Amino acid sequence: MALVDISDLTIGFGADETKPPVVDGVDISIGKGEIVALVGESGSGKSMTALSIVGLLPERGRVRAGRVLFEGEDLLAFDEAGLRSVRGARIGMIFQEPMTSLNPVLTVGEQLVEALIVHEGLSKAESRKRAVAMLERTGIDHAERRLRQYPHEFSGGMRQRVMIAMMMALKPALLIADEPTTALDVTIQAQILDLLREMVRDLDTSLLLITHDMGVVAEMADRVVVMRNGQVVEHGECRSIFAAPQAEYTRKLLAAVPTLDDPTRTTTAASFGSEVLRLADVSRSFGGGGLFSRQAPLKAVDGVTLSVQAGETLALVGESGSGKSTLGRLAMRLETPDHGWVMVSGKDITRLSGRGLRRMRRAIQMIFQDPYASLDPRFSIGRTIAEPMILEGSVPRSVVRERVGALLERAGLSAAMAARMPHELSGGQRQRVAIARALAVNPQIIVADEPTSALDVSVQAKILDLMIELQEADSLAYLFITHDLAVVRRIAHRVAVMRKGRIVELGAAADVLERPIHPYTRALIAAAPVPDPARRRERRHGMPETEGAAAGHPGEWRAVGDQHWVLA
Amino acid sequence: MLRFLGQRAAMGLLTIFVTTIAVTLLIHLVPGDPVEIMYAQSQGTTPEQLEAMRSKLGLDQPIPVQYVQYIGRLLEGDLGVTIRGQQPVAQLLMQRLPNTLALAALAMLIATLIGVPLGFLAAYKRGTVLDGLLMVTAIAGISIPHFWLGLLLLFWLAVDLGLLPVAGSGPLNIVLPALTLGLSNAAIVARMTRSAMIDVMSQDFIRTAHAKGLSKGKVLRRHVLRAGLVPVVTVMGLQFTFMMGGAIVVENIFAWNGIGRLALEAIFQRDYPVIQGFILVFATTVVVVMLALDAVYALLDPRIRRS
Amino acid sequence: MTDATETQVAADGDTRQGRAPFFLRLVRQPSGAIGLLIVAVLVVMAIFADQIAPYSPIKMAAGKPLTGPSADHLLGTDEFGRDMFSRIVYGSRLTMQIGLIAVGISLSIGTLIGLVAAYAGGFIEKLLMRSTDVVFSFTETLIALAFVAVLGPSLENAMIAVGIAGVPFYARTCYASALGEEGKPYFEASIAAGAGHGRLLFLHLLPNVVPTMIVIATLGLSNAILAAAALSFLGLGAQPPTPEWGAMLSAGRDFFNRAPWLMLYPGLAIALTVLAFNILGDALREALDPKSRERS
Amino acid sequence: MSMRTRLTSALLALAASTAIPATASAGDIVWARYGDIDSLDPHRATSTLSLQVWSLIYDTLLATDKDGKPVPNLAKSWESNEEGTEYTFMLHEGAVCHDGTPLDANDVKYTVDQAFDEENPSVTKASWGPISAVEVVDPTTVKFTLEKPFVALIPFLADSFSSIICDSNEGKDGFGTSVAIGSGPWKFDSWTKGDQIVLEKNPDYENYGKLADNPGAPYEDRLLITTVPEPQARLAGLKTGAIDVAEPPLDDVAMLKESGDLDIVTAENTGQNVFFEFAVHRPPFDDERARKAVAHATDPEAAISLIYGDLSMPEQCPISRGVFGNDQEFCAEHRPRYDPEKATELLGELGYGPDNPLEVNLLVWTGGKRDKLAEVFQAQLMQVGITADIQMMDIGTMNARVRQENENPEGKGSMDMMTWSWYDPDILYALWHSPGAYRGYTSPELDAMLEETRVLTDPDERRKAVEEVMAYLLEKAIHVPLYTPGWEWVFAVRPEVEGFKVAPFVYPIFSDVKIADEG
Repeated sequence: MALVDISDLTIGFGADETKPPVVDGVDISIGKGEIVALVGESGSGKSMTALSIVGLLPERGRVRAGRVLFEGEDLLAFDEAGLRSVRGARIGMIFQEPMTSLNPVLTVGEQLVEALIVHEGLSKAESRKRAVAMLERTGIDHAERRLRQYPHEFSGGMRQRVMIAMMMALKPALLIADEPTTALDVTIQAQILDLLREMVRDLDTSLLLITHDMGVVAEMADRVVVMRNGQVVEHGECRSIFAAPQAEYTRKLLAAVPTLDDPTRTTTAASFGSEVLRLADVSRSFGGGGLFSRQAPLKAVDGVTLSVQAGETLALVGESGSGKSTLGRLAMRLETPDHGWVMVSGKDITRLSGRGLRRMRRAIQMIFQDPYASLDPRFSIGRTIAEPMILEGSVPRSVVRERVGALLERAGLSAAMAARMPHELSGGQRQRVAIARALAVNPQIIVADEPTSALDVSVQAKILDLMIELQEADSLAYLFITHDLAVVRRIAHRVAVMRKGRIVELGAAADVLERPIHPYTRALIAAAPVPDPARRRERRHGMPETEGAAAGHPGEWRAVGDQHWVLA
Repeated sequence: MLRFLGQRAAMGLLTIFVTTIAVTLLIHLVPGDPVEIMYAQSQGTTPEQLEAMRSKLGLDQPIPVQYVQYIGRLLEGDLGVTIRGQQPVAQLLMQRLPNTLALAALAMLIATLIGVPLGFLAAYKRGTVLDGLLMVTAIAGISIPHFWLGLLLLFWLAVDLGLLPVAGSGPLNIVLPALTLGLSNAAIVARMTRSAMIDVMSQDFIRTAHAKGLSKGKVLRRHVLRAGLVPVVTVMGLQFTFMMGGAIVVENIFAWNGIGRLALEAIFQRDYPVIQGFILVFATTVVVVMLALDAVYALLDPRIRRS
Repeated sequence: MTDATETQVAADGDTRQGRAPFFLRLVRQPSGAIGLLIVAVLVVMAIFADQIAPYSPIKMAAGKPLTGPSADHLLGTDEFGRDMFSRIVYGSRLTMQIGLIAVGISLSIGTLIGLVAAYAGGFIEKLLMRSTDVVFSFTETLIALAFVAVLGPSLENAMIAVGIAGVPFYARTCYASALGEEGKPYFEASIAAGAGHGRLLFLHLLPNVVPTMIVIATLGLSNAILAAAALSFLGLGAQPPTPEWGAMLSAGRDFFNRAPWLMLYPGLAIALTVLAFNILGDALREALDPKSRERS
Repeated sequence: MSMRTRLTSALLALAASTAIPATASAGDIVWARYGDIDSLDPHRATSTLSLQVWSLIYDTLLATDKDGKPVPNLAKSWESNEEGTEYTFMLHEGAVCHDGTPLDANDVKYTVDQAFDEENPSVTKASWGPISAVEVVDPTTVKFTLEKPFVALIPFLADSFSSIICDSNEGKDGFGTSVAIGSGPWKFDSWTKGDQIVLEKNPDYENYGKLADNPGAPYEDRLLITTVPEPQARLAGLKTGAIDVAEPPLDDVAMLKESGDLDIVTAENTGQNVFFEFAVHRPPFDDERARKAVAHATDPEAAISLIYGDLSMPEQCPISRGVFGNDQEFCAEHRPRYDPEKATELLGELGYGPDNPLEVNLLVWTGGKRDKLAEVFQAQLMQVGITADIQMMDIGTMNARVRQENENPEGKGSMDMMTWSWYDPDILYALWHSPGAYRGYTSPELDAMLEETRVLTDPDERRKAVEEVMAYLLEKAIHVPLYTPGWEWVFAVRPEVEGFKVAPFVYPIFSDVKIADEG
């Protein structure tokens, strides 16, 4: 008999029954020791479903109908006390945000032992022992000392380990993990996923994994439940769903997911036009100085040299803190390099300022990650797109209007949208507007900083298609900054892998992705979840120790193939 | 943490430094000649005497020189003498500072004892009728001018009912002013506490705590309260400055013999040495107290303590 | 409300719901409606004081001295037989002036400092914000007192004093929210588009800090009115026979035994006005940023 | 004396202030006043509040009888030469200072020398007159030598302005603040500024001539003089018994009189004079007609009865009742009396009218309901088209301000409701003899007349001279008398307090006070 058996679960906001529910007659069952992935895009109601199991729905969330059988008992019928005895003890939960999921003013130890004391009435000493054991089990060394530390002294990955330790300490029957790795870098994600898998296996705990990432699903799940607009559109064996998705939506979803086997955009450097952007040995440091700050300045970008040619996409890949965004801003001259040069179509703009800089900048535009913040909330869409043209002054005001309409249509929107305000648009639409704005001054290159990572996969795909289409239309160049190798494969001609402010590997997308040389590149690729259960493979833990080479002395460039270099 | 406190201390010193400059300039912005005012009541003073006093106060010197002299005297604890009666200013201020501090402190205690629990309760019961009621009361409380409240209390409790002494410096006399000040600030504290607590309650780690199966009470005590304390302390800091400001008014209603009353008399009497001294002492006090609160703050928040 | 997906060519997944027009959102909240109502009444009183008030506020012996509320003297008369109702009505005019002028000063100077500091950055930023911090730690009351001490007691000086005293707070708030906006991509986008200082400051930054500043200013009004009243109460503000509420209140206390209304009504008037601006401010904040409901 | 305070002493003060303050107990008289003294040093202040306290701690060579005439006190007798340039005083033997040292001629000399101290002269230096030397003939005989005659010296020595300071104060750190050795009926114990002054009875006190029935030490042990600014608070204190004597809220006096649960004592012969004066060196008040217009436009009778009821009375003369030379009928003939039409007409001549109102500042000293009175005058002036902008200020500031206004050749017209209290017509000399206390109106003929009033030793001649001066001042509307008394003249006393009385020039006497224990 299933451990959890959810049937006809219906959840809505507020008492008003007439409002459409956010979860609508969902049935899910989870077997003992089974890993079930609950997949869906934002707003699909997957998280609400999960939260309702342990009765932790937000403020106004109400269960309108259904049963949640757990070990044969209907949790929905439980009172607060009853639920409390289940929470933590029988059902654990892990949340998306490791940075905020732990109480900043309590030591990790205090937070670890709480549950033990409450549920098992262990003594302080005993519970501490258990806590230490759990920490070590989750791969945190010096556990004893670590207990006395505060969350802010842990990295994101570490905190997620602590969460796991905390929740697994009581050997629950079910662990609910809500997007447990979404906020983490791929390499860390890989480690956490491995850890999760191991733990549930060893402790024979069932895992309900809520995620939007098909890659993660493929990596982890035994069975998959696909949700959309509060309803289950499909569920079944992981392999079979990936192999032969039944539901229309599932198919679209899978189609949209870029995989690491798609062909890369192979084109040789020769086929590109003139050089539009050149960064020569640019460096930029932050912090340091200041009356009381003693710590050394952080080298965000450290002597990077690269160039982008008309019509090509150079993908800048790296994990958070690798300095890739700073590099993008340097190219835009939103930051000024400490040393090195920035050349846009052959002109040095490093030392330009004021009017001169403004004129040059038009050749290089930018698209940002957060679609909600990238448009001035007080500007109508039309005004936003018109701004660059008006500033450029080349376009007579009379025709600006038509141009805006045209641009909107090029970006896949209707000219009518010019009248709209940003808050009336969806994320994807905003990103399209951002693109339209970037195109307004027909730049030669666009710096795109994680333009799709805030979007759902289906939307992501559309935006990428649009960008490619635009590029091919009038040999536009992209400096495409991302952490997602799958996206890279989809759009990049060449790839530069960045780590700790340096480029560690640079070459044609095919070369770098298929024949990675640098250990870090290897690790990245190895870590990237492959949206194909068939090719699930055990991975080695942790990061290869390339520290010596990467961190210490610069190291040398070595050509390892045609247009393919690594730092060694 | 030391670094954090170091920065705050530096800020404080800067503030005091600026104050001393402002204070020296103050007397020059005054319409009319302070020395004239000084001798206004004395008949038949000769210009020579005025000159003598001028050079005695160093007013005949260029301003930078005056400033240096002022600092010099300051370091000796000399804030000059009052124009009326030529009493030593430093002594007057020091006599009364404790009274003002006592008033502010007691008022703050009252405000805290009333405001924090109510604010916490409102946050906990947020969205309920009780919450609404509390918050309406709070906003009304903020809107009542404290000098009015003070008078009402004075006339009602002291004059009509004769429950409390009406004026003087007996131990009972602090009750009314402290009550006035405390009550009108309790409302602010309650509001600030509420929003601080609500911030905390909406944090992920509270959800985590619930997910662990902790009881509501335990979550509130161990997690919400501990984490909420940090912002509340910051609120307290602001409160204290309000209190010091309010004290100036309230002292004058209840004839509480603090620096506020001294200052007001001085302003009416155009007794500039007193005004100067007052501003300096007041600013310094605020700086010191804020510094102390920063220390508490740092201790409460590991993110600062451990840096 | 517009659901973008309907009219939309490329329906890109989730669509944020459009929001009701601002004014609706404001008056939908009871507090907003009430606050707005009271403020409206006050404004009318202030503007049409001449028509509303049955007597001149400074006409002595308009009635028998110290008579209680009655038909021809709604709020009674003071020790000179001046009509309290008329004085209160004219007082509202003063109070409005005081509030607006004081806040005007704080707001304009504060916003300017905040904006420039946030935008310019570097040394200017440090200089401006450090100095505001310094001034801030003087506390408003002290600054106000110091000003009056130098300029001498008068209503005008009280207004200026309160206004100046408020500057640091406005500057800080504006600075904070301006920094927030500056960090957002749209700002850098228009830098990339080649926008100049003026445009960035006044077309992008300013409009986006305005909502915050409006809220602050509304709440600030109540603050300023209280502060100015306190100064007048202490005799450092309005001078006789000005029908300023704080001054009236303080004059009324001598008659607490025989004519309590002299102390009561001015106090009530102040409290009510301040209350109105307070709740209106809260409502505004909520209407502008629904997330803040919790934080009220 | 040193004006310095080392931080240490400040800290000491801090420690002191945190100690529990003296609270009233049996045998204590509690006297509450709206304000505090400025200094314990009689050479450092002029406020009535200060003088009243000095009169309790210090003694004077002479004293005043109930009509304000000088009588022997510490000095059992005195004589002067014909020219009136030498005065010799014979002192009682056996008078002692609070520190036990005998009070003799040296203390008198010390006091006068302090008044004329080069570096730091008394703020009342001028009132001591042209004293050129003080000489100790023998311990009980002291001789004053004057450059020229000065008849006002005798009444001056009867006033507490001339309090005799024991020379044992010499060099004492904190004299005037924490030290005050006198020989009066009460010993100084402590002073917390802004809060209270504690006096203990002086057991060795002998009353030689002060206006009190009690020949020796006060009956009660201590006198606590506390500061309670809020009138209603004082009243409450009186009602609850926390306060024995205090100035009640003037508005409640009538009520109190009826209810009778408190005795009301009003001072007589206060010598206080409240009057209008003007900035006469610039328009409009450089013109006699403008000043007269103001005098005609204002109606003191009405105003005073509205504000003070029967507590105060209109005063026709520049020197008030109880002062030598005061004569209501005489003054009434010369003072411009209430007559709005006349005022309007005069203003018309000057080109002011409804369309062109005369705008002036009216400076007023805070307290004593003078602000309210000023509002009435303001309203009356409004009737004839004078808009007066009332400016309240402390008396010290006002003195300075009035002087500035007089020295300032242009600017808005300025008038002020000035207040002076003196025991002798010589005040007119101080006020109006060039250069004039406030650099106000002066003229050679007025100077001449005033000098006369100083030197004429024969009372009747002097009276004539004084009347001349008054007539001159009134007719030119230089000094427009309004009313007397003007401040701190009403006392409410708890029934069980017996024997409280007020000497001329508002000096309360506590030597006779006995507090009957209730029940």
